Amino acid sequence: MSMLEVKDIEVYYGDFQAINKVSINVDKGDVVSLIGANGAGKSTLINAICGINKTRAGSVTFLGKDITKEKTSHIVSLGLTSAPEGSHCFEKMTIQDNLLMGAYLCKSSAERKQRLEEIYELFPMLREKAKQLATFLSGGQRQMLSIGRALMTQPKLLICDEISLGLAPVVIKEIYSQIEKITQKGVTLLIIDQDVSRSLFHSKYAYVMLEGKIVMEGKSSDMNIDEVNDAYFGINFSKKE
Amino acid sequence: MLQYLVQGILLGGLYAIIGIGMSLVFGIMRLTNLAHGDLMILSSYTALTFCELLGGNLILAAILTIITMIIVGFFIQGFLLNNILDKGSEPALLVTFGVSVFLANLLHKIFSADYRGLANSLSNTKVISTPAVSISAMYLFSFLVAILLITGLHLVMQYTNFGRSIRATSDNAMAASLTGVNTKKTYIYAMMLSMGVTAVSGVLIGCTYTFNASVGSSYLIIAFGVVVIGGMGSLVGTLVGGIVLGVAQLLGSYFFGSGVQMLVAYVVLLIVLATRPNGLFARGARK
Amino acid sequence: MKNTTQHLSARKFKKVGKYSALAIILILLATLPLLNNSAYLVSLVTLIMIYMALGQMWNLLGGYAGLLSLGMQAFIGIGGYSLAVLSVDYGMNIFVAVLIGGALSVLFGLAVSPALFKMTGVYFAIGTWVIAEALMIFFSNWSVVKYAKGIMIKTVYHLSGTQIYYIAVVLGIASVLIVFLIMRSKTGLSLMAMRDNPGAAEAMGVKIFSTKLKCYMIACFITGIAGGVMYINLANITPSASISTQWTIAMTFMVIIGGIGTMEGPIIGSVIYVLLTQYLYNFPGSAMIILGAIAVIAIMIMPNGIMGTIHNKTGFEILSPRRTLSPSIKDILRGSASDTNR
Amino acid sequence: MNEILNVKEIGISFGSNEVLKSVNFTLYENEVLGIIGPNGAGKTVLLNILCGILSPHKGSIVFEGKSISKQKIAERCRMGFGRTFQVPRPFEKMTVLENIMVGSVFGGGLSEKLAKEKAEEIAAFIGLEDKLLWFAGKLGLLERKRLEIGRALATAPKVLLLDEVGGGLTESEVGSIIDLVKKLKTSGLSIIWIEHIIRTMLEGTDRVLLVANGTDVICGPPTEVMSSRAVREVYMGNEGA
Repeated sequence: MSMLEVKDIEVYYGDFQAINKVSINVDKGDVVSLIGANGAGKSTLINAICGINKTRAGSVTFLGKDITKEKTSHIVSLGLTSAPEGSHCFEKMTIQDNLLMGAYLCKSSAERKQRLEEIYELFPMLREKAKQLATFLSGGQRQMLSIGRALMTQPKLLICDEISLGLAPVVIKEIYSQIEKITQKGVTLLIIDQDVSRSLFHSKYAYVMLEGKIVMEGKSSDMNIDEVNDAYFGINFSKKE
Repeated sequence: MLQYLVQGILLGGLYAIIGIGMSLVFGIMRLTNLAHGDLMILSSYTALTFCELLGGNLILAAILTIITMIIVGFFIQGFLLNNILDKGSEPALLVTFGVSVFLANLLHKIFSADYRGLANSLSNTKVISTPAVSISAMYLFSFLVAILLITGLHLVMQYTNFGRSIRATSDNAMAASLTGVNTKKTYIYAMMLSMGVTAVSGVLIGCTYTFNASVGSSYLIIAFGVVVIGGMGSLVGTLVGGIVLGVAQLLGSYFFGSGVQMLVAYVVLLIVLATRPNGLFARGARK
Repeated sequence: MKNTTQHLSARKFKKVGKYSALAIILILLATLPLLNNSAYLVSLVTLIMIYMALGQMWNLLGGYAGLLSLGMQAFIGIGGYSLAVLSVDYGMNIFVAVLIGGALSVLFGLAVSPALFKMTGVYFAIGTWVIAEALMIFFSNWSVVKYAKGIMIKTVYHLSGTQIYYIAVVLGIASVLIVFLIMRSKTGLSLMAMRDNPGAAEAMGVKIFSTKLKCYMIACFITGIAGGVMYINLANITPSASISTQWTIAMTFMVIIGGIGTMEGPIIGSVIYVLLTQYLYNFPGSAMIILGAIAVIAIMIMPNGIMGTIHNKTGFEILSPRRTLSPSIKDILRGSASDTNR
Repeated sequence: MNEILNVKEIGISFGSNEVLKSVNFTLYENEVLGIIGPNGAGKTVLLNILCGILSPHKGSIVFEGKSISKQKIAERCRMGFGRTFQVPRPFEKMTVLENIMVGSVFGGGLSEKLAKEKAEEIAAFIGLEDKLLWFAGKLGLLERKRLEIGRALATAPKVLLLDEVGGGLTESEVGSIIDLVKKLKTSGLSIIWIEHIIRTMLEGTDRVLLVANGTDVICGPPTEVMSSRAVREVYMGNEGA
């Protein structure tokens, strides 16, 4: 069953077209990855889906509802959110407050506490630093906090933006191992990563973006890494070698 | 000397309340509300009007004033500022300047230039009356209200869902919206909160001093001074800022005469502005 | 080829039209008191000219240099009091007194600039304002300026309305000319660049700080002189009226309505402001209320002001700071245009 | 070849986030040095350090044998650093001619008259001569990128810093940017070029430097670097290598 359906959307910054007729589809329970180089338009696409960037054409449907023109806060309440890259933590708030913000829409304080416990179990490091300000976290810890905060909204579909951005390989491995646990809880995932082979390995379906367009898509297991490389960089450079 | 010092500290409490409203708005939307002083005087006049209508029931009048100002805050943010904040900080700043001119002159037209005051029993009562120190109950009351307000707001900001959403929005509006916060609405709530506090400061000022339509701008400078000295957006800092200004003003009055007391306060403010533009207590500001 | 020449001749025609329009305006201004013996009109244009000078200076700071000042009234006070004290108490010639007022304004500006230029944005705005308020309190307690009760400037009583008119016209035109010349100079190039993108300007070698300071000094000087001329016209000065936020309100209003960051903005703004306040004079007490409301509405619907909006839509400018192409490249372009047409 | 710029052990952190740990490289006269690295590796930060917008917390920058660590932005520009911005920042309400003149007057130190002639020359060089009197705000993206290069050239740089001048352009437009950079090289400039479009790096540079995890990983001829194990590891993840 299709959970998120993006159809032919176009996004402009002024006169500059950042996203050109992009369509993607995410099925319930899947892990889908979106691959592309810096500047390919991945984050712009995510922000358009979440209602942060305005779309000029096309439609976004989530769980059968048209959310193209909806406010971000409403989209989150429907069960779709994104974990932005780690630099978007609430710097001047404690880790615990950052996480509790994720449960903003939850009115019961008992349930907020329960959700908090779940996140702490997933990322024990966050419990250790619960009373520290987010500004003192390292890059990998920020990434975990961002994902944890997004999970606090209890999303049906979670988008993880730039999940390995600037992180050391060990940390990336740790984050991906948590990602698996998250999917086991029944959360559908759309993962953005520059790390091609890793995202292919962890996902069921993949899209490759280049210069605002989807240039390649398919089942991750069927994808040939060299072909992805070519699509990723927009050249035939594997053949050149 | 001791008299001036104590009175300065207590006056600082009153100044802190004036500053809180401005600090809230600045903290969350990085906007300096140039109409802040006039909005405060608007609440003084509102309280005066309610008081006259209710036959002198100041407490009820104060409550009605707070409600009125909260509604005013809703309109100012919802209909004016929310529509202009996207266009950059300068247009929004100038809108508040326009509102300031509009309000000051509207009040002048309605209430004339005569100085008015809110009659109350506290301002004539002395809590301490010794040869060295004599303290008016009104000053002490204002100071206690300031402490109560600051503590209350601090608790709300730190420990409630609502307070967290305000802090989160001021920290990173985009990330806040991704947790389900409607940022435009949060701005409205913040302005309503700010106006509620401003109403309190307006009533207290009306009880402590006489006022007319043109004094709003000097209270704006005080509010700004309090916020700058205490550090923009910091609640506890506001109290310190208020006390620094209050003491500077009254010691100025002690040493140089009451005519130049504000001059001393302004000079202190200028020194802080030039040397520690992020406030005395700003932890190494980012960026 | 045809298109290009037509385009060029249309341009030339426009240019001639523009210059003749400017010449007509200047002649009209010079002969107005002779043509028309209505003292009212003369006094109206006098006010417009003084306000124009104030608006130009505020715009130079707020519109180009990125220095939003709410405290230029300090210099109006310094200018006005220089005239009053020097001419009344020391018997100085009023014109010399006004010029000294300008010089004192620069000195005061220099004295506060080390502190002021540590502040940015809204801090700068409020900092200038606090300085002005502090100066006002100081003047109210200073014997040399007769405390708060002010000074009757008897030395200007003998001047006729026409004489004051010419003084004001010289001031108004000079202020426009000065801004125009600045804009056509190297400094103007850096100012426009700073207005559009300070970061990029700095990366291209523009010295932001010294350019700002230069502008501030110029604005102090002219505002001080305009203050002197204002009080030649008003003839009675007090601290609270001369160092008053009313002036800042006027300057801000003119520039916002006319178009911030354009040379024509303050000119149009000053005409609108003076006419509007004169008209609203009939509704005592309501003038500033309406002015405030107009300002708020104008910013909401037209943040670039009248000239800014027109310019964004059409590229139209009366006083153009634009650089023209050098003849050699014009020839080359014309050559290549005709090549392609053939 | 003579050294023109030597960067040693440059490091910078934002809060606790150590973006650059220790970066070392040398730029030779009349050389095009490409810098690649994953998103967030700190390439633009490095450029901002070189032109004085950010000051590094450690390390030294030696330009023509002299340390320039203390010089401010405008001073460095006058010494011979020209740069472009990733997102073009034209002076929108000024004409193309005036935009370039700002560079030649203040960065190049020319009189207005000479500056104008130089600006016209540069406009012809970057192919904007027929739009000299256009307001820069009316230009399209490619033209803005060209103007960005033109303005940097007008400051008479010895070292030109290009920040993703090819980003967001179409295939053929990228080709024309590569040609432009080649033309610049023949005029004797030394160029540092950040780009994520690998094709530009292969075709347009003499050497390529890979920056990842806050350090310089590998530096050498473009084809050698591109086919190196290090690049595959950084971009494709460990599994891909």
